[in-house]
Amino acid sequence: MREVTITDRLSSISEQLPYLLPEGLVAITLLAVVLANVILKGKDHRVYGWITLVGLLIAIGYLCFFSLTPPSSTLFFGLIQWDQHSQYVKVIALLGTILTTLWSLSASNEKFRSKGEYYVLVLGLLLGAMFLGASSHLLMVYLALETLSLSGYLATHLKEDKRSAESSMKYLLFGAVSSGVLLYSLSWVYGVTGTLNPLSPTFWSQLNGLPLLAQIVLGLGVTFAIAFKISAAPAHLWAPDVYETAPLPLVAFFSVVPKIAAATLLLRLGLVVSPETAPGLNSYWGTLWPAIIVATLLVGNLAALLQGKAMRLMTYSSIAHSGFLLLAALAAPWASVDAFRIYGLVYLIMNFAAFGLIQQLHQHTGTDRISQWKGWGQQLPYPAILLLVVMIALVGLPPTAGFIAKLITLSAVFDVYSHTESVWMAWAGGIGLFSTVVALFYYLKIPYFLFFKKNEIFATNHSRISYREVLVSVLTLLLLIGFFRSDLMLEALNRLF
Amino acid sequence: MVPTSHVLFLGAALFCLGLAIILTKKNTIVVLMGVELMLNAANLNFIAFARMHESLEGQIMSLFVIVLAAAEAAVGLALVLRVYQYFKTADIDRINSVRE
Amino acid sequence: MEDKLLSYLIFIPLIAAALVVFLPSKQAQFARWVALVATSLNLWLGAGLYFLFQGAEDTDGLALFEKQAWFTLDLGGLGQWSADYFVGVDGISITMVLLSVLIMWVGVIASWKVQTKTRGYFALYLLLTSSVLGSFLALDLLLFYLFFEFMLLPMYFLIGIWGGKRREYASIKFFLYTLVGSLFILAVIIGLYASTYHPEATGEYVGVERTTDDALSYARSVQEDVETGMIAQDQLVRKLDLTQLPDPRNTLVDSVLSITNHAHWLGWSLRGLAFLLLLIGFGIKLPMVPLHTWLPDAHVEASTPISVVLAGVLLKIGGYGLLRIAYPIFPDAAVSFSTWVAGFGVLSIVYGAYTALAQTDLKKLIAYSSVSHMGFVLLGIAALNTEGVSGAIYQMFSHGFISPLLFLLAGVLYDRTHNRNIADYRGLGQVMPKYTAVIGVAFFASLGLPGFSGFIAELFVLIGAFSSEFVPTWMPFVALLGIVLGAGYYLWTLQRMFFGPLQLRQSSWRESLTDLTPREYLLTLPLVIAALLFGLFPQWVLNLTNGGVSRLIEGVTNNQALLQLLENL
Amino acid sequence: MALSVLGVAAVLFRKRPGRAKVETSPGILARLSYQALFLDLFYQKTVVPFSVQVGKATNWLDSRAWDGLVHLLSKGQVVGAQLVQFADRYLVDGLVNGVAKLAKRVGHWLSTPRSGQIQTYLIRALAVTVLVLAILILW
Repeated sequence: MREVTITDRLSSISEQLPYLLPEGLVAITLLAVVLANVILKGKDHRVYGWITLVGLLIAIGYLCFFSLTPPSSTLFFGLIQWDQHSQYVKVIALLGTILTTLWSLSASNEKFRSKGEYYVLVLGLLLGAMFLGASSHLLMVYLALETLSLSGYLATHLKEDKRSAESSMKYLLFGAVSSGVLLYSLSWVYGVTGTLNPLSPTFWSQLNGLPLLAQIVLGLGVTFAIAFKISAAPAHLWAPDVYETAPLPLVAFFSVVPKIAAATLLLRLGLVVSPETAPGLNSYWGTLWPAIIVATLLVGNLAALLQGKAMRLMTYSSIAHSGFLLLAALAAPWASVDAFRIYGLVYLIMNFAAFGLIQQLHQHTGTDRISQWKGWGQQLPYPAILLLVVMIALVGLPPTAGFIAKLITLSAVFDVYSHTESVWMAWAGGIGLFSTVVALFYYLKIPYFLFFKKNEIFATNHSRISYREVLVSVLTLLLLIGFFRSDLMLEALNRLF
Repeated sequence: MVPTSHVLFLGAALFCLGLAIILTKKNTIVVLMGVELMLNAANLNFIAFARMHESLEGQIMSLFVIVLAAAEAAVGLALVLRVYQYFKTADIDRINSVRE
Repeated sequence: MEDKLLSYLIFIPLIAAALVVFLPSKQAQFARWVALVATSLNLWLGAGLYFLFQGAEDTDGLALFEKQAWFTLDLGGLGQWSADYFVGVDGISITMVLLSVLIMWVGVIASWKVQTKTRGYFALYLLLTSSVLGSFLALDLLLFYLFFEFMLLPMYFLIGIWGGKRREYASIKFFLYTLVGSLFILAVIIGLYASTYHPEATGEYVGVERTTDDALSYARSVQEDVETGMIAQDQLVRKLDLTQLPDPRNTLVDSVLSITNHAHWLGWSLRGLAFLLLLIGFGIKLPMVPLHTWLPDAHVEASTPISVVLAGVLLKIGGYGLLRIAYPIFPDAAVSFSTWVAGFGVLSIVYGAYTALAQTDLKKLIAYSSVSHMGFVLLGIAALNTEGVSGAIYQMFSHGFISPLLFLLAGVLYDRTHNRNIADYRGLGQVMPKYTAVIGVAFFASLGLPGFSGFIAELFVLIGAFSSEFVPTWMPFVALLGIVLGAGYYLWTLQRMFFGPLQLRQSSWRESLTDLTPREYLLTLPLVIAALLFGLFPQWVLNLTNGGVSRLIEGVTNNQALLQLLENL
Repeated sequence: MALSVLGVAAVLFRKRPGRAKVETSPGILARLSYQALFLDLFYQKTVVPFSVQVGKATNWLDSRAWDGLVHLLSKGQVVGAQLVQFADRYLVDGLVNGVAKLAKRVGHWLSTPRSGQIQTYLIRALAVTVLVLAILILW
């Protein structure tokens, strides 16, 4: 075997760099924002947002239309994988960031939106998510997770007030413990297998040699880390605090992009774990993950039942949706990757639409306590009806894309169950199905107060259709189109990758 | 030469110590130190295993961990400072304004 | 015109709903005119459908149908998922469609006086009309489910905004209950997607050559290819065509819902379980005791026209779904569960009647009498013979006239005094003789007096139940008790409220208690006449349904035999 | 069952205030009896008293024993109906409402861990993980 010299490595790196152009573009945008910040001496300025938007649009345009296909699917000595899943995460993450940016740019008097740091952190989060979805090496997983987390901790404090400082510090501590546990268990994985690359053949054969118990314990770090990022039970406890104090556009971002990236990581692991490779780890897929999903669905849905504030309700409901996302990711390797993809895309659309509309109502009514929204449906019929459609989508009822997403996900779960006959999987699917009833109950609370209750005193100044209203209208329309022409949605997804 | 197992024991001890500190100590800065202990326990393990396997991967990993641990500590300390400005205390139990 | 007639039925109300929404707020009072025009058009189309139907019955039993590709999803491991916009009428659905167009028209007139949020009301009402017709016409299970679910939302708002005092509780209860039911149905839909395929679509997708024009033999050849493994699993096109699903050959061997799958869950075979889920799902809608408690609340709180629509049309979707979906697709389970279905039917009859006897609220009494009457539908379906099933359809049809009539009449009284308490009135016959006459006739029609349509229906159901091998003989006897009790609560109510000297709880009501107005005559008399006509000339309805019913029973028996054969192989 | 029919009918009839008057029109029978006066007298002396006695007896039987039984039965039906209605409201519907209440209770219990104390969060999360792990191993 010929000795691999450093020049060989460098040249192969430089050959493979073009395949990372989307990430590169995002990084360049990040630097551009930093530079602009320096030039403008840190003044508050809209231009940071526009730079970000332009950079992101170029990146997504490149990704969708010109993206190069590399000769092999793994790049940089197995650190990064280039395949349909990584492409998917990149597109979703970019879409989410674009929506966040558009939302932040829209007229608002909140200060942080015109700050350079804000966009730098958003772009940092985006980079972390893009790499997390593409990483096939555990080192890369760690790096991407940390990029995501560090940006996240700082972004939580962007409002610069007492409460956000506190919750971002707690977020950091929770995250630090999760990454500590992850690293420690990774170190043992490395010790046992001699490599951190799950794609290398020795990795699984070595793991397979271990007793079952040891296999299970070794998987724990990764499991906890994914659960933390996706805010699945029992590692969901940080989420309500952070969501409550972080800036709103970022909450929408938090509740979608890192989750989909982390779920993709689970999907990726599911693709390489099979009963033959590691029976002990396989019990993760047959038992532990379904159990986590059951717990997440129950916690998210039942806790959302009691929330009186719209944002808080969305927090818990997004925990419930994490359960669904995990379900789709878990079933994907066996049944259909499309289920996961459709669910992710639809979830992105409906979540952003919901957060946007809730903020709209918040601004008009001056409160996000749902019971204070009495009778506003009469006053603001347009956003209220849009919100109704979005809520129906979040419950997963026709005629919205939320129904198709739920239907396909549950079918995938059903398919897995019928092949593996894992009882936990059946429970996860069944609870997923019937959590819809609970979900309906709390989601309908909002239209219930908007339309059913009456309120006499109104102070409205709603005259022209705002920019954000157009945005959420488009998103809502997409939800409807996604139902009536779900084939177009799938085709669009498939054409990209 | 120190056998690998000794290093691993040290690593395990450090990890447990770090976790214990995080879970019990009240001073936020001490808790952050506990985090560092956990990360360094993993580092020790990586280095020991790298020597055992005679591969570089573990060492690279530990280098990255050191870098990121530093970044995390920087962010953490900055946030603690901020929190201190607002709350005038570093006692983790008294920093408690976001709750149900 | 003819080939698009069914689509017109669905889309005219939909377009009208859109029109209503975009009416300028100053012209809001035109909303009711738009609704009236739309439902009148539908009524006219329904009449056209009636005449067209008599002439034409296709070989599939579909007098009219329309089919258009909706979507196909290539889902990798899950195969091709497809759904059509497939609507059609046959003997099972024709009566329901005719009933719907009539009742929805009546409903518009009954809601003429709605003053608050008129545009919203009529838009939702028209959406409801569209989805009701859609669910009776859909022949693709996914399309059916779309309409079935979509019914909930307008209904939720119609009860919740324009209802009575406890409207919020009632509307949420209605929504949650029915949603639970539809989730059960959804579970079966998922199971069916996983276990069945559509032979014709599969053949076209894979490219099996058509040797004949005969669709059936083409389907057979594709089925053979699938059985021999010529067509791989991931090339199958899965489409829930309700005309194809009953064929046991379209179920994949050893799939979850195949007859040869002997997996059990809590002692039930998976097919049995699927049937049970459908029974619960449609049973909630029907409603079947003990899944009925949403109904009295919804009826009491809903405004009169909404009660009319709910009792007149919406409940029928439960019975219709059993006949259209549960029985044909799972004939084996249907046969083995039939005794239970009949038992629940009888339970509903007696339980509903008993509870009605104890009611103090006139509307609640009528609501519980609906529970009792819909029990006959279950009993008739469970009998699984021509008499029983015809009787069940007849009962749905007849109840579709009579219960709206009763709700309208209860509404008349409520309009006058805003009180429906039976005990608060006495001797109403003195001040409202015409009203008393009409409500007396309505009560007699509802209790199944010979000469009214209810009698024919109940007679058929009972004959069917007595002669059925699936229904123990004691059950129709107990059902007779239900009829007797029905006579009891109606006559008792008549005697308590309308006869004797006039006594009112508040003397101020005396002035407001005026007799029927022309508009109220217009609403009630056609229904009275319909109840009478269909009681005297049952052949008008039976001629429409006979073909469909006998085909249904034939299909169920044949497929059940075939399934038995497959199981024993 | 037939008894209950009678019962219901009887209750209704008894409570109905304006009883229908039975009118006997003077027809052929009347005229015949007018002509056969002696027969009438005969009957009056012999059959009638006996018949009246029997009639009284059956009347007593009818109004007290049979009707009483029938009334009892029909009242029983009404009482039964009240009982069924009670069951309907509190058992069948109560079950449904109970499930809703239970869900809320559980939801409350699940969202109270938000004490705001990060160490409690961590301990909970880790404890649940260890617990699940233990269950998984012992499974």
